[in-house]
Amino acid sequence: MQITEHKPLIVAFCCNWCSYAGADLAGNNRLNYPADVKIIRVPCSCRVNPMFVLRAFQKGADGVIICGCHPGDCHYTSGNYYARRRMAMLFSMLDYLGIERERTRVEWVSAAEGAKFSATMNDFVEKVTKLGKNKRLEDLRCKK
Amino acid sequence: MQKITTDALVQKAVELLNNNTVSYVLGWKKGEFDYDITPYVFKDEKTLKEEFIYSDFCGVNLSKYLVAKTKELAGKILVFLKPCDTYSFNQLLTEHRFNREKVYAIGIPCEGMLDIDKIKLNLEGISSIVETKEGVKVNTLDDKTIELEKQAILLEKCKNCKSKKHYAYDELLGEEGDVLDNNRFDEVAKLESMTAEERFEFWQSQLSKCIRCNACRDACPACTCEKCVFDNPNSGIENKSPANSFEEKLFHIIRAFHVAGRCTDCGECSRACPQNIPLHLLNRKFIKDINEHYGEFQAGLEVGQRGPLVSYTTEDVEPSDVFNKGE
Amino acid sequence: MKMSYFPGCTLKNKATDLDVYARLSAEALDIMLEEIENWQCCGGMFTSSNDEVATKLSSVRVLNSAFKKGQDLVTVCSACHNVVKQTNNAMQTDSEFASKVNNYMGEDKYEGQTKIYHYLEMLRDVVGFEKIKEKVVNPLKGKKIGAYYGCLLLRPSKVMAMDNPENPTILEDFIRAIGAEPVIYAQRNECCGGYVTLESPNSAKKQSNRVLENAKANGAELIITACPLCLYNLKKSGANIPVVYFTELLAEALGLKEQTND
Amino acid sequence: MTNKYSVEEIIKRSGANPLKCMKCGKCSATCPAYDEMEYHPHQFVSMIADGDIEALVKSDSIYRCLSCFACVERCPRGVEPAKLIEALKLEVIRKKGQNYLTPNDIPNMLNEDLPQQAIVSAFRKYTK
Amino acid sequence: MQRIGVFVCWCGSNIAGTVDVKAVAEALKFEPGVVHSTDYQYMCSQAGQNLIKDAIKEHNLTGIVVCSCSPRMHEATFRKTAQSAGINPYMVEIANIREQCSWVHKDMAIGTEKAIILGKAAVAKVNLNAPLTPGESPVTKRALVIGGGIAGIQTALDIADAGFEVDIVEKKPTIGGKMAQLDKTFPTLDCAACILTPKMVDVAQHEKIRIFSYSEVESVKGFVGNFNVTIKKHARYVKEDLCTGCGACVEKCPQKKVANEFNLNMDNRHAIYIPFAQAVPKVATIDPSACTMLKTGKCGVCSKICAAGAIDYTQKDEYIEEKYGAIVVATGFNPISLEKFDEYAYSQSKDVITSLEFERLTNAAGPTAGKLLRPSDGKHPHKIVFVQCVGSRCSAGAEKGKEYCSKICCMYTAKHAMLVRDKYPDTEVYVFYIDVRTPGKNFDEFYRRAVEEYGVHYIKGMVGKVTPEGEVLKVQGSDLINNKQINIDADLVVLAAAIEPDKSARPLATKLTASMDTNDFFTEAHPKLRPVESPTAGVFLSGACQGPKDIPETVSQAGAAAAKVIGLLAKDKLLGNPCVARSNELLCNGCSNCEKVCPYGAITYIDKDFRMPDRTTRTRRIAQVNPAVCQGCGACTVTCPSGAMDLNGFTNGQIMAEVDAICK
Repeated sequence: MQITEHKPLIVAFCCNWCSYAGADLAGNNRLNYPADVKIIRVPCSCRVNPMFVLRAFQKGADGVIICGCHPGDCHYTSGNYYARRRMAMLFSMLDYLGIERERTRVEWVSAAEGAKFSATMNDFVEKVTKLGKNKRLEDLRCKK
Repeated sequence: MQKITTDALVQKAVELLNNNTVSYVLGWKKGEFDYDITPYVFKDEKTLKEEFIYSDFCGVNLSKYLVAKTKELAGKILVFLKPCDTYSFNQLLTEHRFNREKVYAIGIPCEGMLDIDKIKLNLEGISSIVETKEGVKVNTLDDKTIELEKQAILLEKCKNCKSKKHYAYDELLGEEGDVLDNNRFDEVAKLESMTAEERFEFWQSQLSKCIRCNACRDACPACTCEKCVFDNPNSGIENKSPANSFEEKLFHIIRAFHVAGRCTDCGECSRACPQNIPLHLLNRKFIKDINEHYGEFQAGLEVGQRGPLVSYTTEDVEPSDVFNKGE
Repeated sequence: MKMSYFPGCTLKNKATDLDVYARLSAEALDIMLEEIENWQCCGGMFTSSNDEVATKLSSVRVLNSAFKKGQDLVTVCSACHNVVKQTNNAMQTDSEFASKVNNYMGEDKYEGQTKIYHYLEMLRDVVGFEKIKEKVVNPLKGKKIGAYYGCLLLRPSKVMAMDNPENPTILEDFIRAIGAEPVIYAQRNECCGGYVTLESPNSAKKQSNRVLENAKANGAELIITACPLCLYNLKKSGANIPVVYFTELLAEALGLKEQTND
Repeated sequence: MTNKYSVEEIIKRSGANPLKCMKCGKCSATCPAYDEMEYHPHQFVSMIADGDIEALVKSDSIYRCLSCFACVERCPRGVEPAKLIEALKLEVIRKKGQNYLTPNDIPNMLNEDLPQQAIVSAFRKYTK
Repeated sequence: MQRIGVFVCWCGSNIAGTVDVKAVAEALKFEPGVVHSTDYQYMCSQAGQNLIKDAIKEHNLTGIVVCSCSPRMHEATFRKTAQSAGINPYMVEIANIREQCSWVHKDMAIGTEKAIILGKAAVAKVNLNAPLTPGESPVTKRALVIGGGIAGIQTALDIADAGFEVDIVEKKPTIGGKMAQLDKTFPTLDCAACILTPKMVDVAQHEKIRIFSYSEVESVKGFVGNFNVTIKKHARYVKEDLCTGCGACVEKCPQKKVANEFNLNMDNRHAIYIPFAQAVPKVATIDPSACTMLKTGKCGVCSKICAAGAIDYTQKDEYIEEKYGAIVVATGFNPISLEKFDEYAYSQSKDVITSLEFERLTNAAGPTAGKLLRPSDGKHPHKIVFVQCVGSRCSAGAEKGKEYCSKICCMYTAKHAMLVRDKYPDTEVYVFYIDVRTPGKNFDEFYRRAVEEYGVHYIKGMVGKVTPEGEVLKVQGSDLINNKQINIDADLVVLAAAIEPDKSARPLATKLTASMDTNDFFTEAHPKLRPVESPTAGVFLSGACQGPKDIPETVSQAGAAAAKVIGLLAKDKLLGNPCVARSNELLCNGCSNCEKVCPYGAITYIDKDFRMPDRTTRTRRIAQVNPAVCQGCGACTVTCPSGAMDLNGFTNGQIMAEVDAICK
């Protein structure tokens, strides 16, 4: 079979205080991960509206990952707890609608966990790549 | 249980109007046919006596109308609440959507409401419908009479009634009922047990029927936003018609998410849907997840409840484990 | 008011006093105790292991009988009370256990709905000690009585939920209600030696002695209990102090004891 | 021989969690049967937590517990030692397939005043 | 339409090594709004910054995108650059093409492609940026300290010494708190009164400090820098300004049988009383529940005796309103109720006491004048058993006691044991312990002295039962080291009861919108980095209200809280973070869900009149965000169903524009 591997598009929402800093640390330590991952900086994981996640899928993202401070370490004390409930509910709903559950993920990455950030992204990209193109959620009009 | 009659309600309403307890009566009004009943604000005794009705077709949840009517009308409004409506009533109060002082609520019993669409499947041309003990007797235009059993023609939302108990009222007519055991999560569990492909097929086929008429939203007592995000050009997700399969899903996912933790499972969405999409299965999925992961929660049990999505515990389940638990 | 009543095996022979006075007094306090039909022995001891099912069935049947009659269940023997209440709690909280039990129950499924009162709880919560005070015709004035709780009435407190397990008052309040003076002593909620008396009577004797010496040191002249085994052990201890069932004193205070002696 | 008794089974059956123990010794401090035992309540908890129960199953200590629940009531950590002891005892009785007490033993123990309850309870605790 | 300038940094070869910076600059030229796009070796250098400033002027730029290192590195730098060139600093966005691109990708083509996409996302965001101005609010240069124990005293003194006015609110008639009740202090054994009372006098005499004793905080409104607090001064029926504290009234008061709470009810006081000799303020107080005059209108002895004419039976509770810039909570602790631990027979015997009661029994100013005597019969005890961890370290499942370690008990018990052995060498002392926890300077040495020099018997194990019998307390316990159950006939049993936050703390937390943990300890803004601040801006924590603490720790935290307060009050104005939430009142439903998730209490509701299209007026409940309090997490924005809540700097529109740009 002559199918070139699909290059996935991954949107990563990272909270400013922990995970974004963790991503920076991964950079400082030159811990590679695929360029398919594009990071959007948000103040806190609780800023991520389900709308943003769905919007990303609509526009052609193949996977969406939300990264925040570890529970208990939120810069705003409780933001990631709300995010945890919201995303648990949203992702469970997407799963219920038959969207592949490997396309969504929540991961807690601290500012010191550059290695975890890189490993998480490598793993996530690999899993999403295996799933291939996200056909179940995207808006066909958005594609070129 | 003694069935409450239209006359009893009219008598009560007239009494409260005449002694100036209330100035308006929010109730159900007769339509052209026995089954097309509309919510209506009665202002006088005459209209009440002529047009007020309480029958097996009064499925409409009146709570939501209080949001607009208490603001529009100056006086106190009498509203009749079936058990399931009282949950919505409380939830709206929790969210400060209307002024309790302006409402006089009367709890009334409900034996389950009927779905005219289900009746129509059995025959053509209804001339009249008569309630019987076991269900209804339908007389058709060609002078036939068909008897239908109640269970078969109940509204979807009434088939799995969660409660005959009223959680809010100033006055109760008839006997108080109990919270019922029910199987309302069975269908959700059935879907959960399917493969992802099967679930996708199911929802794709259901949601593709959506014509974006907004009936679900307009009937929903939790959807009382001053301006809905789907009507707001600045929201970034405004749209008026389901141009493609994504937007069908987007609309229903966002709507379900917006009411998650606030939905009382009154079932108005599915009742209102002209396409018969089982929308309540989306809301119930959230309710089931919430019950399983964050502890039993029923929205609208009391005023001032803190909803599950505006609460947390430090020990909450991780999103990845929500999937695992479902297995 | 009617309530279901489970006397238990010992009350049917060695501890008839406990039973007879309980029934008589209840009647005088306007409570109709209706004995459960065809009851079986509770087993005397609750097995805390959650995979022990068969030994708990008799309790579930008793509970279910009361449930079907729509009545609350009253027990008077501390041991029965402990077993039945703990079994009921297991039915409510351990769904795996409950489903195993219900496999034996045929059509009669039971889910822990019955409310169980120890006779003392019935006196306190249903009748009310105030009412007892009013009904007392023969107050036991000046009698210094030590209440002996033992372990079964109070523990585990999470399940028994009758009183503060370390500083209970229900028996003391009862003693006051019948006009006597309670003597509070620390050993009142320590074990009498229990069933170990069968195998090593000396060890049981040691436990009971410690309890009674403490009661005596604090001025008790008489000990009351709700448990036949406690009564046995305390009496065998050799300490020189009378021990009786609390129901006997209740009947005496209510002026009913003479009737039975006739 | 080594896998004869299952510690996991014992813990599961008891519904208790020995890992909650902070080794304060309150159970042994409160135990009325302490002096009758070769191994004491805190040792039961600790040895079950460590999976090291060989000595316990051979000891008569398992039959000395009065089930008075004082240890359960007073344990600050909610460990419930009496439930562990009972679960262990059951394991031994079941696995050995023999009862600690048999009906033949009873007549020698009887006396005039002994309530039924004592016999029944002892049977419940000592037999399968 | 924005006029955007794009500046792509090489960062030497750090970026340029893996990203074709020229190609990036070229590609971004054609993005909507971009009017200028260029690259430079080191954009953060003086020369690079000048390049940006010049471009701003030359091209009339309204927005800036810098493609460079992480914003956590140089966002502040470039914002300043923009500001100095005359555009709003919040019109700058950074595309992180170093840490999150060139440093983690190796292939030039892939790196360049991603850098372009990140640049596009930044451009898309800037297109929607709006100038933001941090809100300013004035600062009331006065602090309120709630609680007058050692924590509150130290905080107040430190703030006042820095030149700011401080008010202390203390609910008891005197300041001093728990420390005033203690005898000696560990690990140095100096007397508590000797080191505390001079501080109390300092407080009384400090011109910047006012004491509201016998008072409580009634309500708190406002926010950081601008709190409005109502203080309720309970009627003490004595005019504070006239009373000289001579004590003549106390002596003559005929009602002498009132339980003396200062001595933990181990002796009696009069209906009019001064809690102790060194009380501050040294003013008498009438206990209305005991005073015959107040209850029946007959007596009036104190009024007759008082030469100063200070007695006023008609006094009423008084409410004082005051403004503050900062509030310090120092509400302290209490021993727990031992009701659920009666296996120790606390309620059954007078000779089973708590450690705090023991402090009073050994205190020279206590009910026994410092002689260690049994409360029951006044006899000298010869055998004393101390029990540690009574109600501390309990499992949540045990449903009694506290889960935490009370921290101070090991040390004060060692102190008590040592003091007894020192004064009464004929007394045997036993300490039942689970662990002896002595982390602290000179702490373990102190404990070892108790064992090695004073011969205190430390027994590893617990007490299971205390049985009062005759004159003795039969103590049954375990000795785990010797594997024995032991029985001691003791004369006195001392229980180290767990400590818990004062009961007044929870209602106070509600008034302050400060958060608490499940144990009712106040939570810190950050457990490691902001330990003396509450999450509510302007509210600070001092002492045991935040967690169990000994005196040295309390004093250091009190000083730290004071330093934070001084830092705040030193400012004339508070500049807020402009990236805060805002509510669109036309969309707001008033549903209160945002208020519920706000960790800072920044959201309040008002009823506002709206003119309707049909010319009627409608009153609606709407949310308002206090920008001085909001920290900008965005929790409210997602909980809002109507989209009325949005976050400056991270608006729904901006984030979705970034999503769109990335997914294009």
